[in-house]
Amino acid sequence: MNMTRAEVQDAADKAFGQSDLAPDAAQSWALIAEMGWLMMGVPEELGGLGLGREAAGVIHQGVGKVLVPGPVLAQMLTIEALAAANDLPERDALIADAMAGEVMTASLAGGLDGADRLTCVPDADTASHVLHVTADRVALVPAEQFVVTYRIGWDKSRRLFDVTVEGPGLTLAEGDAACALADRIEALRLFCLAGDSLGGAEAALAMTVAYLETRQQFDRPLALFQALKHRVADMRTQLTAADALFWSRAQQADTDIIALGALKALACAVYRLVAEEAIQLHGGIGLTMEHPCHLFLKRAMLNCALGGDADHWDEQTGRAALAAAV
Amino acid sequence: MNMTRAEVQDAADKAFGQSDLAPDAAQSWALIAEMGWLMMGVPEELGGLGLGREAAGVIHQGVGKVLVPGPVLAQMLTIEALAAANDLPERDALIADAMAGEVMTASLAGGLDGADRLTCVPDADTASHVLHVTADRVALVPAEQFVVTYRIGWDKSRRLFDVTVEGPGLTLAEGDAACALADRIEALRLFCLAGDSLGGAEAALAMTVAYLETRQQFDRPLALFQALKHRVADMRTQLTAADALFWSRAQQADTDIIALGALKALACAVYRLVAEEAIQLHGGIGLTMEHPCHLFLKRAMLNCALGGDADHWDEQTGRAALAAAV
Amino acid sequence: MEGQALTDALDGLRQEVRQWLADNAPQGWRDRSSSESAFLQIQRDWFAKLVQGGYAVPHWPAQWPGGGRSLAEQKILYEELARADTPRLLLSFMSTYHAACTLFEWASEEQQALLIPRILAGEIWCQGFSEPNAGSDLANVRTRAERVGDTYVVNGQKLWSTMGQFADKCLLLVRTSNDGPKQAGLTYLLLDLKAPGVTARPIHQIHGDEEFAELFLDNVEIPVSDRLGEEGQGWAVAQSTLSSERGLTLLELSARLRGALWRLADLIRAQGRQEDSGIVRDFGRLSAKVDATCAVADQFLANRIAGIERVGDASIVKLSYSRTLRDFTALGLRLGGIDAQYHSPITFGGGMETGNWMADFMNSYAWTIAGGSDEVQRNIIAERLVGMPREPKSWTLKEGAA
Amino acid sequence: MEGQALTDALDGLRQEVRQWLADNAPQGWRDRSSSESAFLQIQRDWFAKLVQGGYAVPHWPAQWPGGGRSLAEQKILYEELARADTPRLLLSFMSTYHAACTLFEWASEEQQALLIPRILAGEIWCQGFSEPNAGSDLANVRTRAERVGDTYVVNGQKLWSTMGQFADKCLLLVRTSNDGPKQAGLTYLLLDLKAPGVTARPIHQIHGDEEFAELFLDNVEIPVSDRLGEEGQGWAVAQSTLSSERGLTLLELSARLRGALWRLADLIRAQGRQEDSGIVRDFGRLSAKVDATCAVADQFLANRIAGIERVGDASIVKLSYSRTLRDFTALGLRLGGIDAQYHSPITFGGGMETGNWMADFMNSYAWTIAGGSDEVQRNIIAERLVGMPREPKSWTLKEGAA
Repeated sequence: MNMTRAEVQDAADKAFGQSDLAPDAAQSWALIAEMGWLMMGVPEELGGLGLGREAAGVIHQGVGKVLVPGPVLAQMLTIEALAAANDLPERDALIADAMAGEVMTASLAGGLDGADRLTCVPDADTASHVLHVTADRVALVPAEQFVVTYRIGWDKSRRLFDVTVEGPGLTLAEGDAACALADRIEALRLFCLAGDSLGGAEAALAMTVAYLETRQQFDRPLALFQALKHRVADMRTQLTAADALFWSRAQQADTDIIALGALKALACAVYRLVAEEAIQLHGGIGLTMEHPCHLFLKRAMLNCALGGDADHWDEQTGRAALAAAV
Repeated sequence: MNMTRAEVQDAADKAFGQSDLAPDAAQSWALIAEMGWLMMGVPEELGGLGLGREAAGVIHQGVGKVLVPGPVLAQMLTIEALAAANDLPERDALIADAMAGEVMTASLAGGLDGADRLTCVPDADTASHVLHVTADRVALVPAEQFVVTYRIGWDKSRRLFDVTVEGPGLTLAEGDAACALADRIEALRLFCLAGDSLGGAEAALAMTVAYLETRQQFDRPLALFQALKHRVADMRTQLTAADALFWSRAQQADTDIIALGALKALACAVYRLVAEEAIQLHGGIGLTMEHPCHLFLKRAMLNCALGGDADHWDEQTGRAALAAAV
Repeated sequence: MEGQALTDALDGLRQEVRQWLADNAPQGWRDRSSSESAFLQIQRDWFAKLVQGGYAVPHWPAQWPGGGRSLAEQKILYEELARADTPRLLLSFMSTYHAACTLFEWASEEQQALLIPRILAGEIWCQGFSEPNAGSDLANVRTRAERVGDTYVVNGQKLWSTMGQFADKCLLLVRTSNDGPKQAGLTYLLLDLKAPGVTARPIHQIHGDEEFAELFLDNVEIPVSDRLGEEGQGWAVAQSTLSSERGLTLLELSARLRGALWRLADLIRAQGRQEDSGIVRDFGRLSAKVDATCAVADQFLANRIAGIERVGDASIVKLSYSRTLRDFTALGLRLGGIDAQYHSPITFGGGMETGNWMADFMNSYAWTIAGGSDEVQRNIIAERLVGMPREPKSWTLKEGAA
Repeated sequence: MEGQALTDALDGLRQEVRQWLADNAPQGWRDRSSSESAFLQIQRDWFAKLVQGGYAVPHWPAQWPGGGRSLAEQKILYEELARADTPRLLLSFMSTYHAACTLFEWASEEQQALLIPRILAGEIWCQGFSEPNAGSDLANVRTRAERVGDTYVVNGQKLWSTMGQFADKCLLLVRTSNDGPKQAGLTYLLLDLKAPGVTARPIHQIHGDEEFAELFLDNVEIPVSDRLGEEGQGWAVAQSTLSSERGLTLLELSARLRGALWRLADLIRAQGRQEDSGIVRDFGRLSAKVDATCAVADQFLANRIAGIERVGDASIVKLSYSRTLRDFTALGLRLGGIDAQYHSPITFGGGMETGNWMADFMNSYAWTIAGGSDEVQRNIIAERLVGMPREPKSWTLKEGAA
């Protein structure tokens, strides 16, 4: 590994740390490509940096913190799939394009895609390719072989599309290899959604604490009211614990989908709690479009639904825990 | 109605209002009989007071408030069944004995009894009879026809027994009449358990608030700490709402078992919340046998399990609400 | 028996109202109310119809048309309105409650004779109390009124004025003095929103509605004759305004919540989750909680009628409703899954539970924040109702005190 | 590579410990531990065996037998103890941590040479800090020591002394002066519990255990030579005692919680609720929460080893564990239904999750209340870690201030 987690963290902080919330999409995308973030997960022999899950964790926490718009998560899934497509002649050229910032998107819905229909695909309208993951085949479908429908969402930081696939695209993996690759893609999606959520929760909590310290009510700062302090302490505790689990999972080499699903559900639950409390503790101002509170709430709620919701993953986790504990 | 709810309330307050918590079982039972509480639900033509569900509500809230031990709830179920047994020659004499305080007990487990086995029967060892409720027959079984096994419980205010029935006993109702009577018994059991729980919650909350006002920490009363005040306010709110639902259901003449099951689950959830918070807010002292906190906690937990637990009734309530909302 | 006669009379009223609603309640208004202008039209039409039927202002004194109804009668009316799922009277609410009740108490007969009939004719009032940084603490009002001859010249900014951008008039709380206790420097004025210098700007809410406005007042002139009470008496007049609502709103809203449980039931069925015991239990628990909220709202009104209301009782009802509404909308959001994350245009004036779950969920914060947040209600309940000690007023953070 | 060599060494230790435990860990102790005397015997035997194996006091300095292990090594040891489900060292815990660490820091070489080996031989220490009405506020200690020649004469009462009724010695915090700041009047003594005037009375806990004692001190004489630090230095010595535990307890307890998930799984199966999606989800959520608690305990220790621990970090770990333990035992209670309401005798020293659900549930309050309640932890987290302002010390309720 050429870069440590701390170095990636420094780079992420420099890129978006001082940024306003929800920065411009085009500029963010250019910056992400320029910083080499899209190369992070690509093996060195394919021109990437060969960094693992920890680096992806740093990046997605950073992206979540400032609510960066755009397809970075989807792009990383596609790159992960391309890196595995050793038999594809065009592979190296495609990876180079993807790392340079040509949009190659993928579904964030969770599980496998439909036979010819994908949902929750970010920025599909500007994408050159879309990743199509089914049980026995993972393919990269070029723009001329799919049709997109925009689905306007409450979270404006993600432009999501339904995609209908009308051609075979390029085969990246088939059979057992496709199955294993689909798992790796799902694992990465869950881990990155968890990272985005924890980053967002961290930022929303910091914003709320800062507001409580500034805002006066009955001639004293809100931060002096013990009932509010205790709620902040509970959020801080849950967030710290979820974050610790996140970095612990980041170091596990093997891909345990359900463990990552449990992590994603936990991270999203914390994000949602913090975003909801942010609104409540900001009072009226948090209910206006002028204040950024709602940006966190809407992204938190969307993250909850993407990649499989809490009901799904809690149940999977429970079944796995039942099976493990005999 | 000869007595109003307020008059019954006055009588209940006089009987146990000044009492210590968990008064002596024998004295309590004598007092209950003497006060005529066992006559409350019996029609006037059978020598009772002909009072309805409101009176039962007042009594069981009062009993719950001071953690009165003994079989009063079970006795009332038996009396309810006897009052319906118009064809039984011995009925009037039996009712008179029951009203006078001869213990005739019944199961508090919830639902129907087994063919020859009852559980959660209070004071079965001192009972002259036990009520046996099955799908097609409600019977009163004399002591010589059943065998009892004591089941020591965490809540020492209820002495519960398993009972094995070894004889037919006296038939109180059969066929459709038994079915209708079983429903009435179940409705009364749920309502009285809810009353006991709300009374207990009220007393435990009052005890906790009094403690917070007295106990000093860092040179100020705990009652000044806003985080604790807000928790008290949440308890007060949930308890007041559940209590309002209780009295609203008390006035409904028809027996909707599921509505009463929902009430019981709600009342028990509030009781449990208040009893748990009582322990937490009392700190160390609440964890010792010397302090009465644990009496409320143990009775609350037992009430949660008697008559069908929250999982059971929440599910029934949900199914009924689904069926109703079409 | 007197009690029986009363019950019969109330039952009679219920039948009468139910029949009238069957004949007159607007149908299909939810589908039509997809724009602000449609919303305004629906509101105006329905209010006019209620005025015509004699049901618009049951809480007014008997001398006014449609007035003179007892609280028990009003309760029946609101229950029936909820049952018939009519549009809630959002546009005229401030006019018939806050404005009218304040006028009844403080305005001269001439003022009443002029202003009250206009309310029945559809004149819309809003309230100008809240300000940036004043929050729940009205004594901090800073909007300044300088008396110049027979007029006040007013400068300042008001916030969270319900329907302020559609209103004709405004109940305005201003500061006329900085001497003495903060409360004693307040004065209560009736502002014509068409006066020069007034700018109303709608507040963009996060779920897409614009129920509130900011009002900017730049050298606005208000005749001294449009003052209620004396100069410096504004605090007392404002208390009349704030207490004008008689506890029926939460009764109506709770009844509407119960009436809307079918939306969740339909969603459970649509998602095929009738056999998901976790979902069914949560739905059951919510339904019991809704029943308890209805019961506590009902009990509150009964206590009010009986004259045994205590300080803090209203906070119990509000907190109970706000938490139940949050649970209700959160369950919808959970069941809705990814579909609920796609944007649907809101139904203007559609109420708190429209089935547009993400919008409903966000809108539910209006009840946990506005009109005294849940946190303020908890303070009131703990201190005023339970009687726990209040925080000393002197408790402030001084330099170095931490 | 240095890192790799370290990892290999730790892996080696893990294998060594695991093998040793396979050969030496007591079997079937839970079934045997149904009385206090059996509990004491199990504790003494297991401690003696660990001393023999060199694993009883890994945190002690290297000069003592069994000492000199790094935190990373200790962590492995505790993980393996949790994995092997050995009895937790409850009886000797205060001796090897609180007493020993305080002695290492404050006792003379002679005192150490006398007392430390006795600990390895099984001498039991308890702590005499808490008092009625002192609660979390140690500065309020009132137990009084009067110096008379070469002895202190001590009178007072101590509360919540862990295992106090079984102990030989006591770390005693007393007041020797009422002048100046409260903390400056405290002195730290080593009390022989066999001294005349000492009465230890077990505290009856609500779940049937008696882990704690009250100590009554009636003119108890303690030689001045059994003082640690100077007279008036008790507060500083007590801080050593309180900080003697190095964060391993919660690591071990969290690991044991994870290791005990099978109890819930078995119960779910026994009740036939494997297909109850509500139960399965709650179990799944709990399992994720247990994993997160293990991870945060692990991270805490890693930060401590790396020297980057912050004030308040320990509170996060404790609060995280206490809430997770509550959820764990509450789920057991829920699944247990009426069976859990029948009394079962407790397993003495059986840990926090024994499958005696009502007992476990009640025992879980020990973690939300003792050692700084959840409320105190929340204060610390908000103020010390998040940096929100502290309540002014001057904030008290004066007559008429409310």
